[in-house]
Amino acid sequence: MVAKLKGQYGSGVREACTYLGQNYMVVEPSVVSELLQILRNREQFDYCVDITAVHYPERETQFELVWILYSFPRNERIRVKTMIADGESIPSAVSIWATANWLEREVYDMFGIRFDGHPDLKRILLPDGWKGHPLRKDYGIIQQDQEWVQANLGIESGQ
Amino acid sequence: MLDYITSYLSSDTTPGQAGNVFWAFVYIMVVFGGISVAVMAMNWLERKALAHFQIRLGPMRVGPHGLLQPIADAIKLMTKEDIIPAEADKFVFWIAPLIILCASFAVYIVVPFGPTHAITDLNIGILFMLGVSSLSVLGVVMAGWASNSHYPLIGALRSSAQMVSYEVAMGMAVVSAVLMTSLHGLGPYGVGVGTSGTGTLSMIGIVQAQQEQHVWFLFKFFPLGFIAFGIFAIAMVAETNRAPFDLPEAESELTAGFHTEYSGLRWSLFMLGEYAAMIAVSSIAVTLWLGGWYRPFPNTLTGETWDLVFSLFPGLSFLALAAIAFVGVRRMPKHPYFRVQTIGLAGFGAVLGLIGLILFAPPMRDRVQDIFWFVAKVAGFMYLYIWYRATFPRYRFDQLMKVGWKVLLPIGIGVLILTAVLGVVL
Amino acid sequence: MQQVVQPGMQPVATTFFFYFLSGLTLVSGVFVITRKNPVHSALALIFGLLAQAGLYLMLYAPFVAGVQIILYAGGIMVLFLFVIMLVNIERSQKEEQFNKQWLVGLLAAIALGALFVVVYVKGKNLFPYRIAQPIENSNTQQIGVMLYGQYMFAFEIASLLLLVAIIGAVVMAKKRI
Amino acid sequence: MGAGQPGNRERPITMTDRTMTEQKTTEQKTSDPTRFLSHLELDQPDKTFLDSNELVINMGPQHPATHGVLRVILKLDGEKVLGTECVIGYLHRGVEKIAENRTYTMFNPYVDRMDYVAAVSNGLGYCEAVEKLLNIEAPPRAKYIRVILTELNRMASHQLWLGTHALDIGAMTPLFYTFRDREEILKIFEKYCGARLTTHAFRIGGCQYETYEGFERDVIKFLNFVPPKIDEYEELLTSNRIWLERTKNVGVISRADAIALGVTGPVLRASGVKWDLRKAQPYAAYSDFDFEIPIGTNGDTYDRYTVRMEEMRQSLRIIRQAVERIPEGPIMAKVPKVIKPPVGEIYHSIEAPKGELGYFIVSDGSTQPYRVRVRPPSFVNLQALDIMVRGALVADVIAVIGTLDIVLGEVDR
Repeated sequence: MVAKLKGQYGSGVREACTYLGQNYMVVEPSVVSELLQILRNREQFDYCVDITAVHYPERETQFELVWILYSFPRNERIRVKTMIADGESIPSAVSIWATANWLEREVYDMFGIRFDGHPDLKRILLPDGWKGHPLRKDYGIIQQDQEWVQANLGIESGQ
Repeated sequence: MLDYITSYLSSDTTPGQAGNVFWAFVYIMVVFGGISVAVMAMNWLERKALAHFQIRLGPMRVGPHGLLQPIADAIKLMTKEDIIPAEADKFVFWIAPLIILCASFAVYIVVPFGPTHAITDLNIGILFMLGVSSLSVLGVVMAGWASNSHYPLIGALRSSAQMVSYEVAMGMAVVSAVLMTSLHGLGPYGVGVGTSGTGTLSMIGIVQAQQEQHVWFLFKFFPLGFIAFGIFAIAMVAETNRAPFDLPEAESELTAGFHTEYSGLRWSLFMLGEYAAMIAVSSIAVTLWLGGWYRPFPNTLTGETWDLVFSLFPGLSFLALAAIAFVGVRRMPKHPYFRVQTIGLAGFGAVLGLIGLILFAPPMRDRVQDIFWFVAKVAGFMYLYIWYRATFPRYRFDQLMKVGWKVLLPIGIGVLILTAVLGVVL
Repeated sequence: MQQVVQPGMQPVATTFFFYFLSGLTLVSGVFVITRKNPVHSALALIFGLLAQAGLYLMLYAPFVAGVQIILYAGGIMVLFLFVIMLVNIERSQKEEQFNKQWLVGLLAAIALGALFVVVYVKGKNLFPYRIAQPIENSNTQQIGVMLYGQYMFAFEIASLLLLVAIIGAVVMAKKRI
Repeated sequence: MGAGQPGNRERPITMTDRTMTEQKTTEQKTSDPTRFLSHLELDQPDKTFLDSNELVINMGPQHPATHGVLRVILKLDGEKVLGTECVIGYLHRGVEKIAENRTYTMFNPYVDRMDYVAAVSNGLGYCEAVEKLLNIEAPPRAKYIRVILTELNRMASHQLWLGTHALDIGAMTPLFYTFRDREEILKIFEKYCGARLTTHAFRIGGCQYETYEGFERDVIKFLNFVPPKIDEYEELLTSNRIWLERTKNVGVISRADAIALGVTGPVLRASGVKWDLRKAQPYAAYSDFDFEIPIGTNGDTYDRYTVRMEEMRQSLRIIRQAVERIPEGPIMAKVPKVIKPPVGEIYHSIEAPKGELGYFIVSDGSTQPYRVRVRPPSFVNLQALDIMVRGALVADVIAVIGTLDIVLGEVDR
């Protein structure tokens, strides 16, 4: 399957391999949307398990986005990964899997990655006015939006 | 003056009819005080019975077996801060619980606890009861509106829609019972003789009609009386906003419904009103279908001996309660910590026993018997209320309306028509 | 059925209650038209209706009093409140209580009052001077007998009209049945 | 709101997006500190529903039926729900961030605090994920102990769900019955590991504790004790007319919608998808046992109820088999003193009581995980609330929140 996809997209699919029995492929951000569409429609990956991201501040393309997909008919999982730089955006998968709605919102909330075409991209776990994206590596573990805490909770500090 | 007071004692009517202001006042005090105590007792009983349904103990700390819990609650509620929301309509907010309280207490004016044990006997008795108890809807609507908050408003709207709907079905059932007062029915079911004439709306008159016809209206024109009673029994639960029809105060949906914003004394007035209304509608059911104050089996178990046996029941039941209390004393833990509680329970048992012994005395026996049977029947309904609450999930609003309009009302009208037809034909 | 033996009721403090109830009716009436908040007006109207029911009771017309309570105070006023609560109260509070038509209203009120006075003066003799004796206790039954005996036809016509009105209301409220 | 969700295709979307965007703009405009608490126009008493035909109600975060601090903004027409919006995050503790600053071992207790009513399942998922990353396997005895405890925990979770769900619908009594029986499970946990709720029962590589003396006896006793109790719950509810009316055809979610929304667990199975990770991709020792996957047909609240009831019985079946066949042997695999997985990443998921609970762990070769992503079942299932309650009544919203069986600790993490 991966080979077929690779043939189709050539350089779009950078690598496809298996680690500890789990398949994943790394693809170019430009083909992600199309590839996900094909995985959903042609390869029957009808269940989007999770969308998440990993932050590598030292790399040039800081964020690694991960889609974890599952196929009910094939009983098989696959991970699709792509790298994007800070400030870049990626097409939303909401139109492919409805699940992506909240999952993408969470990624936006935690990493600040914008998804194009998301119907309602706003923070989900953190309050709306919060500054900063806590799962980035440069966000300290005890760091807080002091301004927000003081303004909204009426206390000096959340710690 | 003294003559005025004593003159009533020899009469055989209610103080209201006799026009004796002093005794009317005394009766009002006794009835209202009694109802307040009954509400407190009901509060304790509900918590205890519900707890035992649910494998809990219920109140155990204040007094032996939590007997003083209602008093503690009352003190707590009275001393609690009385909050009126800033945006509320103060006057309406203030008057709403009073309306409910007045409406649910005023109905006791005509409740016949015995042939002469009623404050007065209006000849529109049952109409008065239905009318006045329907006034409590106003209080509910006002409370919900005055709170100026969404949950109470929805609760109030639900409540008023519910009460207005079920009142119709309730009215049908009541009318069929009222019809029975005039229709003797000579067939196999109706026992009476006499001629068909005008019936009565008077509460005492309705009970006396059952006596004259030698049948509880529950069993008259079987199964018509039974069905009418069933409709009433369902509608009255809905009318008092109790489970499974407790949508207006469905805590899982509307927090507390129309009294969400109320606290302290005002809230307790709502509760007082609710329980008083429960007792009131149960009294209507007892009066209309269960022979009011008459003892059970008046037809089969007749004669002096049986009269005597049944007149011993009040005393016996109090003695039984006392016995339960003493068993409780025996089972109390023998730790010094529980000494006060044990003594308290023993004292309570002793008081109950004393009351029981007093009730054995012949003059007491005859006077109290009526009240005892009436209260016992009402207590049965109160137990049903608790039982419902422990058993049933809650209806949804549209289902509630469906039950009211599409099930109870057509059946009610059918029963009414059949009762009339049967009464005329038989 | 044996008639319940009832000794004649003895009215208590009649004068006091008469003035109390009529005063309450009047005051509530004034409140109904002067309160800016329609809920307060409705509340006042309820009190007025209840006081009227009391007056009916004093006239030994308990059935009318009961019907007054159950229908007007209990039924109709609930619907009133329903509607009032759902409309925009804020707006109605901003509206002027007495608008330009007050002159016309005043004139109409004076004319109506004058009419009452004239009728009273001219037809004084029509009003009995003696206080009405308490009629029998069974006057509720009398109403029943009258309604279903003598006035059976009129009663049935009225109920038919009401039925038509109900159907009309349903048809108007529900576009698709 | 999810106007463009494919799952909504079958229903007409009655709510306009305009209103929600309006709210958003007013939010941005005002810098009033209270807007976080109520950014809806609730403080305008004149806006009643004859004028606007819509009523916006805030259900929660302090509400008896939202199972914690969930806040649902309901847009109502009378009592009919036009649309909902969930506001979550009130219990957000940054579990994923904490993980990046703790060692693998240190993070283990934290996972218990996510779905605190099924802490054992959380621990199992995490331990197995790390074990996979380390490429080790727990010994068979440990696996059996894990299965027994996890299934007991599934029972406890379902019992808690049943009690609270019934309470939401207005039946008060089942709550106490289920809590009485759940207590027996918690007693076993307490005897096993000293904790009742946040058990921290498993360690990476196996179990910390050998079963205590009489563990099997206790479990067998429980297995014999509980089936009549389940019958008792069913007696109270299953054929109760009001219960049927409140749950049948309420909160229906079709098979296609359920898959599109990524719903898992009993909610998915009630919609007719016979999928259970214990069967589909067996983990621990589940491949050794014989059990059924109950499924529903209509995907309504009643089906979810029956599915969960049947799952309790199946859990008992698994536990009985596990106790009877539990092998002797060590309970810990050979695990290095300092856990330092090689560079790489792993996704491992288990069938938690609420659905698929997945852990995506990225290792950079150090003692601390580089990134731990938790795929919480409640979070994803909660997304289905909106389409399940469109056009229903307020009372149904309560029923549906109950039937989704969400735990806010897991939704917000």
